[in-house]
Amino acid sequence: MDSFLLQILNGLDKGSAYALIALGLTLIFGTLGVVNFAHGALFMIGAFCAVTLNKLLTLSFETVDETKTDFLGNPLKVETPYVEAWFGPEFGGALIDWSVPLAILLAIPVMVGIGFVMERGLIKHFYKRPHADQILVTFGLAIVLQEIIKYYFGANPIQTPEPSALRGSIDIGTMIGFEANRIIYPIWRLVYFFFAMVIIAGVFGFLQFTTFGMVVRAGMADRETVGLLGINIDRRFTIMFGIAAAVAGLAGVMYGPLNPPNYHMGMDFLVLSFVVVVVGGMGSLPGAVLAGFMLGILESFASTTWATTTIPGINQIIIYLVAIIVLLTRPRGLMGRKGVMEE
Amino acid sequence: MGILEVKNVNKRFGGLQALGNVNLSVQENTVHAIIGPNGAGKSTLLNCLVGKLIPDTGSVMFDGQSVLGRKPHEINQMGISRVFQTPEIFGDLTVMENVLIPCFARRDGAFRMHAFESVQHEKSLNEQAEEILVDMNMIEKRDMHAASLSRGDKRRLEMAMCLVQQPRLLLLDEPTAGMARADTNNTIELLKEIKEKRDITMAIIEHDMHVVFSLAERITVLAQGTPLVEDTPENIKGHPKVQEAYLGQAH
Amino acid sequence: MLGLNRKDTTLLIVVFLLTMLAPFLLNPFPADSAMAQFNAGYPDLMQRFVIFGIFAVGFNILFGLTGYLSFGHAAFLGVGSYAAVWMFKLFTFNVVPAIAAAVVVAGLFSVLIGYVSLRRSGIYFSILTLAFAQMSFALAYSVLSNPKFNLTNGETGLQVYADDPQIFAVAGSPNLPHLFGLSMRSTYTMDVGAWSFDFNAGYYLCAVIMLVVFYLSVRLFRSPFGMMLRAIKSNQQRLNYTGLNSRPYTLAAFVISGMYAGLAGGLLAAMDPLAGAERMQWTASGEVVLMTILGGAGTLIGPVLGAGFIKYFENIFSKINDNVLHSWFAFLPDGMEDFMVTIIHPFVGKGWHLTLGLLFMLVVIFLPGGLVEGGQRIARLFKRNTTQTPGNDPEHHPKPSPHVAE
Amino acid sequence: MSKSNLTRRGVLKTGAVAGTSLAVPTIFTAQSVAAYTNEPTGGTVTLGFNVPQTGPYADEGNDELLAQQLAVEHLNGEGDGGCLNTFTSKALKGNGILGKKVQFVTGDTQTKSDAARASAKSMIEKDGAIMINGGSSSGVAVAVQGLCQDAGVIFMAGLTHANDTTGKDRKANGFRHFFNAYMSGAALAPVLAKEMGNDRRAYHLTADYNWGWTQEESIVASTEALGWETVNTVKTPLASTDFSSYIAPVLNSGADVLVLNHYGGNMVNSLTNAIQFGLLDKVANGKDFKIVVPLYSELMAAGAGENIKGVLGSMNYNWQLENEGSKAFVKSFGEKYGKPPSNSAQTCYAQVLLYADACERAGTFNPCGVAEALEGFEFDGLGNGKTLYRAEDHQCFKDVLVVRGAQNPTSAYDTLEIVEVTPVEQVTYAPNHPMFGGDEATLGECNPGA
Repeated sequence: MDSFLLQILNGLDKGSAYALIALGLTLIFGTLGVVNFAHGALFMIGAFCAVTLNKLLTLSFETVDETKTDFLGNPLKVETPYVEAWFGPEFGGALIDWSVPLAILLAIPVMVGIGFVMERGLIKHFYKRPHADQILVTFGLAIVLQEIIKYYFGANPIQTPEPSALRGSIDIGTMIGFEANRIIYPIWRLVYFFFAMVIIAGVFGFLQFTTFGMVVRAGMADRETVGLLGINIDRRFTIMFGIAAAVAGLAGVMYGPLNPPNYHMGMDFLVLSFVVVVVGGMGSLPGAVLAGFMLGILESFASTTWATTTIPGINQIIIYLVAIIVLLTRPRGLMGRKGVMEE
Repeated sequence: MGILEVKNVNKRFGGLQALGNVNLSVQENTVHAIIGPNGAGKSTLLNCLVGKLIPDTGSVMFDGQSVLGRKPHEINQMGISRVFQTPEIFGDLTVMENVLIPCFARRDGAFRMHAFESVQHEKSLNEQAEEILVDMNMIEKRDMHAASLSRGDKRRLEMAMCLVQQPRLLLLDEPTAGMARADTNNTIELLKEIKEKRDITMAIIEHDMHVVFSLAERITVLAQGTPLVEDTPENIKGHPKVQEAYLGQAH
Repeated sequence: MLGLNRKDTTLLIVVFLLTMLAPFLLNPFPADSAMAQFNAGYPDLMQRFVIFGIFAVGFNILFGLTGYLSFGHAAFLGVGSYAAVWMFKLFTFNVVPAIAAAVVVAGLFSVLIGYVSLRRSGIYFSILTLAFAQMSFALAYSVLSNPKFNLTNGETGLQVYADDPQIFAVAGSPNLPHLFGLSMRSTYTMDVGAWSFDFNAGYYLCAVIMLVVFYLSVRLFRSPFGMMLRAIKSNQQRLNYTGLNSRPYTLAAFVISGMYAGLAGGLLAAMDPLAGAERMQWTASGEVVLMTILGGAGTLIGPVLGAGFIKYFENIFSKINDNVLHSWFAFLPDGMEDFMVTIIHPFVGKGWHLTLGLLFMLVVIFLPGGLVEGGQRIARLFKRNTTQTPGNDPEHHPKPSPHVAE
Repeated sequence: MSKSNLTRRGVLKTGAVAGTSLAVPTIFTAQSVAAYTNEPTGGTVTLGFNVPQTGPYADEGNDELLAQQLAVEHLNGEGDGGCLNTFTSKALKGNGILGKKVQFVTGDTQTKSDAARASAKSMIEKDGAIMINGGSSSGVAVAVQGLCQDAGVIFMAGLTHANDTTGKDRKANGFRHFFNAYMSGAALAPVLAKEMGNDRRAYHLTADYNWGWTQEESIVASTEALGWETVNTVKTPLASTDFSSYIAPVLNSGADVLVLNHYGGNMVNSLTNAIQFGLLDKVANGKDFKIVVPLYSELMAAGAGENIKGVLGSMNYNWQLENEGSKAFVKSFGEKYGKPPSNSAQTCYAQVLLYADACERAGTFNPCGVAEALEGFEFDGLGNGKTLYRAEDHQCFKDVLVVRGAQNPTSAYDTLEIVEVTPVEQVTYAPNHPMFGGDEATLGECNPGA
């Protein structure tokens, strides 16, 4: 029972990342009809926003400490971050400590900006081109983006710790009547889950309750009609692209403390998030969220010892197996509208 | 006994009765028009005939054989060709290739693995294809991209593709929809010409009365998924029920 | 000639000359010059050019003609390689049974995957093939290499060990892949002045096979079957209403291209008897998509060009390190030299991925028809005023000339 | 090979017609003219450095490349000479190898067997490399070693830790300076017993491929010999990026030690996840919970950051070693590149010098001569202390370091501290050890390629 609950938690947590990436992906597909292979790269860039902010805050000046020596036997150069010198070690230290959540503030404008530039500068010219061309050009872009990141940050993963107040784990089990040490879960993973829920709720609320969202939803359903009403749907779609990029970026920012960011993390998630989108139904926002959580949970259960001893290797192939089964039995996905890219 | 016999066909989409108890009999070598206002179920009926939809109940017999449950390509192989509302052609292929494909389909059936033969060495098929292009006045456009043709030429090409198969029944889905008057008249002339040259059965779905009365020998009027009357054009013209169906709401 | 029209015959002759003279053409620079870095005429790379050319030509039969974008073709290449190495292990180092087995096994495997995947089209088809290929990769990399049932030897790759049975091995034949005794690795180096040219048995075997399968693909493009496949890409609905069943056509195309991939995989193993699971990864499938589109999907020669282009990049640009850069710009003043090296450094050597990514984007944006379109545009520039261009792609849309006896 | 001669005559004729001279065919052919593959004829000799330059191990590859460049400088008598001054063999004079100036070419393995073989072949066939050095995974090492055996050049493996490289896949033309999974287990076991006791219960997470399995096998064997119990061994897919679902059940399993048989990005993530779940703060079976990472590297430590504090593991070399060779190397490397060398850098550096030295002592570049000179060679002064290249399997035997994540590092470079230097006797095993292919494993014949 307790291990069951633990894997549900793990699934929700994995699912949060899948759902956020897939949400943006399906939003772009639903509004613009574009298959964006660079979406994983946007997630990665988000994570590197956190890395960059951390690097900026820890920019340091050097003072020589004569009492100690470095590895070559020379006097050790001690580095003091400017922020600590300017704002005092206490506030400066706190700024550095909280750099990941603070990076959200940096990531939103950066990601929206990247989204705008991408849409206006590149994607726009591909609306009428075949899906294969869209895939290829965005795939090329993904390679370029990740190589740029690699050039500046290296190939090695970069530790981006969560604020120390949110480090460690809490014993959820004792709260709901289990023995101690049965259900222990990291605080930041819970934070990530709630953060994801807030973002998802925000996107849905935005689309549901604002006029802007209504126009976009109408545009997703029938672009031409909305265009005929004299509404500049293109500009709104550009903004939607920015929002989708921001969602992927925010998913990345907060993901850093879970697993240290590296330049290829976007590619690692790319195939998976496409599976999520397809299983949920191309262009269906609730479908993407549902499928994200569902696949996260399935993946978690497939990795239990029980599952791997029953079917060896199931943890390696579960995602693809689900994708194949869903596509063959219900091609429009779990919640896709009938007729959208069906057959 | 007609070449096409539709008996008691019903089709529902959710709560909507698209077709209710449709009966229809198309006689060989006639032009039979099916008319009705928008939403009368004309296209649904047509889709049931070509295998795109399967009726909930009823039977559709073509030349004594049921077409129900057969795939579109099987129904075509039985001798039914279809012309679409907007011409469906192979845009990336040349005009000649567009016409050659039905020639191959007619000779070789639904599938043949002729991967290492040459199209050009099929002398008799090439002749057939050229013949139909000459017939349709398109021979000088044989090497053009089909996509670059004018709309009228696309229509003629689609017609040619259907005719070269020598179908026993040609289904036309609003062949003049969206056309200017002059184009419409050209199409009517084209169809008349075809009718005169070949012994062919045609079923036309149309809501343009002008077209219908210029061509049809028999007319079935559909309204809200059910046939109202079936008669000759002369009788239909003055029929009160037809007037009502077309102008019903005005009264 | 050979049942082809004049234009195709010319193309075939050009390809024949290019492949046969490749050792000269790819080594244009003297062996000791600074430009020798750009020479590509050594056996391994020449083999790769033609093998991946075969792979891309096969992929083009599916993607270029029917428009079905498979993201799992590398699986067939990998299966072909495994089949070939198993033939080496069990029977003999002779490459003939190995290549045959590679084609057959890949063909069977593609029947299986194609039959299921082709129930869907569009992006769903792509995702299905991707899922199958990723499953194959995961199974090959770890699940099927466990000590109890070691079919693939996992990470290390399947290879031939001294204690393998090789029951039909002929005494005295080379202990490496060979064609009735002629080792795939025997190479003759001809030095002409400062130049040096390699003639490798393996390369010529691959080249001959490529010419054969290229010829077959030309025939296929010009056949009624090829016409039907193009019709599927153009308008599947019309094809169905014309009495043709598109499913067996697409399946046949899928299996043929799977067999081409298997052949490529078998040849890879024949040139180098090792089969690794990475060959099946989705990025490897992506690579053949890139090759085909880069060269020009749906054209005859495009995929071969694309394959050559990408392999050239992977093998030549990745080797340009700072040392080499410095030696190139040594003639400049020191400051200038360092400046030039700094500018170029991010794009070569370990940065070759960046250049490749940029090139893809440029080609897709500006040359949707790939390199072939680029070539045509250049050609058009030269004869702008002399001939009227009909504005269509002559590769893709042959003009039938039935009255001309050939 | 009479057939070859026949064909060669054909080529001769062509050459004669063209009115040109015909040089000897060299690569991969059975020709009597060249004594061995890529015999250097001019005033230079070319070494091939095959390291990952793209992909997740690119930084490690870059480190290896830096070290190899340094080695070439030292061989050519540039720089401060580095370990040439401390090396016990004095055959190297700083005038290149056998009087020929050393040049090098580089290739990108992409950490893929296929790509690694392609780049190695390119260096051998095109650039005339006489040996191949480097690499960053066991799959690549075994694949390239096989290629070099067939091609007739010497292969010095880079970072490869799986037993198979000098076990069942050992080759006459291949040598390994790095240690292996068995040695990790043998070196770690006594330290583990000392620090954690003899009645621990271990839970293994293992990367689901060849190297992971061999490491798990080695560690399980050596810890069980101590009296430890293995609670569970769980295989994790290589492509995993998040290990939470594998870490979560650990605490409830009754285990009190977690062994992470992961490398690179896998290890960084699984360790990060384990710390997040607070495993190190927990008490299980009345003992403090512990984590062991049998194979450490500096880059992994950097990636895992603070999470490695107190976590035990083993290494091939660490720059903090206090012997003369190590000091000379760290000084040379540090002054040139501004950072201390990693253990893969030291491995590749030492291998280049060793290869060069063997050529000098053998008096030839012929791989068979070089191999003979390396077999059974004992030396000191390259950083690892006293070292033996065993003739039977071409594995090198030297002390193994047990290290621990430092509690209070003073800089980015001393995040790992040396706990113990396990003497070589303790990690030595028989060449026909069952984990190394048993009696069936053979080096085969040395292949000079000509």
